[in-house]
Amino acid sequence: MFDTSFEILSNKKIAQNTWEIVLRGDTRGIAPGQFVNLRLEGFYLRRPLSVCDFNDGTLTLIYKVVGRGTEALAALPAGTALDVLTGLGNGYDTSVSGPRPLLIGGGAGVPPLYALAKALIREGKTPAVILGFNSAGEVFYEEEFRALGTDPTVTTADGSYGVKGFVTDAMELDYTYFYTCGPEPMLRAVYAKSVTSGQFSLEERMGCGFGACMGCTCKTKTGHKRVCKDGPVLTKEELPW
Amino acid sequence: MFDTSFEILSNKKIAQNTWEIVLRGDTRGIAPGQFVNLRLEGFYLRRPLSVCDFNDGTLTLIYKVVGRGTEALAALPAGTALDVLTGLGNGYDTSVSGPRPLLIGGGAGVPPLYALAKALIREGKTPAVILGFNSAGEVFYEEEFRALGTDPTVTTADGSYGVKGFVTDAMELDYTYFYTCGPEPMLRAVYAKSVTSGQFSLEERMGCGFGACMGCTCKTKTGHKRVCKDGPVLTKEELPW
Amino acid sequence: MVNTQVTLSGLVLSNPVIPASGTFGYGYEFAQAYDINCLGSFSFKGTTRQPRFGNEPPRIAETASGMLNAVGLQNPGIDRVISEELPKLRRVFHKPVVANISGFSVDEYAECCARIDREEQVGLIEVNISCPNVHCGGMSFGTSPESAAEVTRAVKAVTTKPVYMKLSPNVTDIAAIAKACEDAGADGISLINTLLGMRIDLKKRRPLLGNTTGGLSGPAVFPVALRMVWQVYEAVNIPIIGMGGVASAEDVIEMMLAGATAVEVGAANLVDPFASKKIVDGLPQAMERLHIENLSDIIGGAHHG
Amino acid sequence: MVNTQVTLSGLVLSNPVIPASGTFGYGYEFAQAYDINCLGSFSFKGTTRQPRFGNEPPRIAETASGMLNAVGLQNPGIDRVISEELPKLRRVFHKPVVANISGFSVDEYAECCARIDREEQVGLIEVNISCPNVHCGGMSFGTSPESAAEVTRAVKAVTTKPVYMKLSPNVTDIAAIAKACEDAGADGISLINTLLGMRIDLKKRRPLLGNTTGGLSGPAVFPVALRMVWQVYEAVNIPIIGMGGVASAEDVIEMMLAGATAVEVGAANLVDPFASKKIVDGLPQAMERLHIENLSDIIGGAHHG
Repeated sequence: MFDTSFEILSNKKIAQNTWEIVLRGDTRGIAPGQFVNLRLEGFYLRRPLSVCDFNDGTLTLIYKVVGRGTEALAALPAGTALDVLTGLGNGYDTSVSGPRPLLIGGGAGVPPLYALAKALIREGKTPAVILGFNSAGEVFYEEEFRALGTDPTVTTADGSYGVKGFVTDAMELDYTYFYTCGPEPMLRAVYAKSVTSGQFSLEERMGCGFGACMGCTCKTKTGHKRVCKDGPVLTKEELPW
Repeated sequence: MFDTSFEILSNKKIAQNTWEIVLRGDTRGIAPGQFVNLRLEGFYLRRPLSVCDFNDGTLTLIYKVVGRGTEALAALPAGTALDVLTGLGNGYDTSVSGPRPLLIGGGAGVPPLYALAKALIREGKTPAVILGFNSAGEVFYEEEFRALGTDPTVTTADGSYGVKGFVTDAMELDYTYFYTCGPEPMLRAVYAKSVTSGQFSLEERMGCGFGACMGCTCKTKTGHKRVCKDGPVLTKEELPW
Repeated sequence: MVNTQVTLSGLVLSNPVIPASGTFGYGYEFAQAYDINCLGSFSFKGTTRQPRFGNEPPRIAETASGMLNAVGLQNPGIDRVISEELPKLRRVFHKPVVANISGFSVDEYAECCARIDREEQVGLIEVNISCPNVHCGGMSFGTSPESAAEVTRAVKAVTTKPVYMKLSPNVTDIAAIAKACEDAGADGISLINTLLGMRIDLKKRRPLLGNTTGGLSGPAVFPVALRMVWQVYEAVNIPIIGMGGVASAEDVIEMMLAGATAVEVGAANLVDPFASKKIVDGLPQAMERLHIENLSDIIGGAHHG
Repeated sequence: MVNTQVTLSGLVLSNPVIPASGTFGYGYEFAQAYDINCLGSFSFKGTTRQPRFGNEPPRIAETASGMLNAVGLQNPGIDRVISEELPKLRRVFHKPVVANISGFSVDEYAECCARIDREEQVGLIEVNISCPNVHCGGMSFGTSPESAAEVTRAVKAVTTKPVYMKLSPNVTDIAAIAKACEDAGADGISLINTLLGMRIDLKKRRPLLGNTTGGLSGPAVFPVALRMVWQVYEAVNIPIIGMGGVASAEDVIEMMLAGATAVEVGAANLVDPFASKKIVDGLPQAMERLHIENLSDIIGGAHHG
């Protein structure tokens, strides 16, 4: 855990209600599947956002504007300094992926899979990617995934873009392992349809984000886990679904 | 009462703990002796500041940095937008001043006398000015008063600048009326020593600043008065001292 | 077109927004800023039998997302309210007003309520048994079910208009006190008054307020107010006027979902004189965003989901 | 050189800053961020006889200048706290710790306190009779003087270390409950626990927390906490640990002026993991600015000014 000051380089809308913010600062100790926790002036609790991309000096996050906090975040101009806790949570374990892992993201669950895809490719693996959205206006990062050399399948619930249906409708693939992030109903559907082991990135309302307050505890087959500290990534074997 | 947005043109230290802020915006309905009420991000109550100077498009305020609120105000850079309620309170009545009014300001009570001096001079009167401070480092606006054509007497309690002593030690003057603003002990001393009628600008912790909450009521010979609405300027005859 | 109308014991309000007693004077200061007839109603400054100066200064202190006040029921007394304030008010406000009455004895409550009940402008009487800033009386009537019921019975015996008892949050069991008021004949419950708080002046090392303690209001108390409205809604079958830290149209909706039929706006008026108007103006848009057609449909809606 | 040392019933603390139970776990997460031995002490996660999962999610909601939590005493149970947590804690924290104990019956309080009393690392026992987030027990013991006294007597009968009763602010008369604890033998009083509050999810039209209500903490409650510390200081002659919304060295000083001998820091740890350390580090400078040489000199200082 590091408490760092980042500077906003850019903060722009990239799809319906969806914003991408690029920050400059110390990115040491950040890993795919982890999250960072932003302090916003005028709001008491921090806002946890999953890591979408990072390199030596920049960090990219993607967020949905869903309430007053994210509205305030979307209004911040470039140059603003942000107090950010980094290095939070257990990220994805890429060592168990096998050669052809499947990455399944839904809506606001897409971003962490981007950093993961980069890491897997760096390790010489060939990830397949399924990105699910409600409708065409919400689709983002298809091109970015393509630029990595993957061939993402995009699904939309209303069929306005790509394959009509849910991510599970596109899961008829040959894969060695899977990684997924998205709303819980989607995660449960992926769980039910999956034929290999895999890793799930969970979401829960958090107090602190670093394991102190027990605000985000969930039940697993191996005991109570704090989504923020023991997760957000849990394995298929741990989930009591 | 107007609710207006002002933009900070400059915000700089002019003496020990003392800052001058110049704002650009709609100054209609602002009069000498009145105050404005500033909203500061992160603070629930507004900060009332007396009007130091104003013209068609700019407003000058002077404030002491005494706590977290004024510290935050002092940190605001030029260009910042401020939500300001203007046109608050009853200002000085210049019609009763006679030809040679005396203006007596102490510390943070000096600023409203500047706009008043300008108004009196515009009316063809010859104000005499006494400005009291604790010590040399706190002295401000002596030159500004001089530039108006007045010849201010500056007193310091420790004698480090000007006349050693309190403003009342410099009150041996021939005057037709007086106007004063400063800490209550000073106002009471002026009251005791004055030989003419005069007007006092009072200070009290305020809730709203526009007469609604009764948070700043004081007792006078003519009933209960709200410092923010019936004041801040009260006449010598009203004060029960 | 959304419908913002609500009804309090037969009194129809065009919208549920009511500036709270003590934050709106007798209306004139605000009438100078905007046409206050856009409001559902407003609750005037707490009135007692005798004129009162209130407490020694300072009476106001700032807190995180809130403020303390220890005004102590400054008011001109019921005689002048009836002879001077109400006629002046009539010129700027043309709807029934909520008359907020305080007292220091059961008799005083009854006498003042009986007198204000006869005034045509008054639509509803709000009986403040919860002022934290006066000694002997005020809040003490609101801290036990028995004394709350006693005041309720005395006032109901001498009035014809709806009587709403305004309760203190500084109690262990707000629902029991509300229930006692209902059983004693109250037409409705108004809550919450302020939470008792204090601040200390670090330099002087003395309490900041002249009265030592004061009443906390502002967004800081909203979650406590909401919880108490929720609890009272579960305990009684009479309407509730909810208040405590309301600052937006969304807050009004949240209060109504918890069980409020109408909502008072307090401290927000003091930091933004246009706050109540902005809330009224913002309601239709907030309702559309939340798919609410008739505002009165959502009263207590969060209890049965 | 200023002196920040204070003494709680014979337990000497190098400074009055104690992270509050439930916001500091058993210390490890913070020990990874900084050396927690800079703290006066810390109060570990409320411990019960049986392991507890706590309440269903969501357990956290945001409010203006504060937060609601409805964790519901999640903890591994007294057996594992003694066998696993305390040995782990010993490696990162070398001072006496405050053991926070909760229960659902007088027997359970007594049994857990008796067992934790025997642990060498424990310097003081904080008996939580005020958790608002558990049903049957918890807060109900803290809402009447009689039951508070009963728990106090039972715990005192089986312990040797200082026993501090942690009180709920959700009561009409906090001073009476504190006095009852003192009369029953308590060595000190710890207050305030959280204020009961709630929020509603406007889109779902249902309470936001899984437990419906939760405990409000953060700067929003500071003025209420300060007032209650003030009142309890006037009522009892035993030391007070003050808490509720403390976020700065100045807040610590304000709490001490109101009557606290030591001060717990709660929610601030959750929004800034370094908050308690920053407060410890900031104390000497704040003391110098306010001309305080010995911090213990100002305890209750605002009462006699």
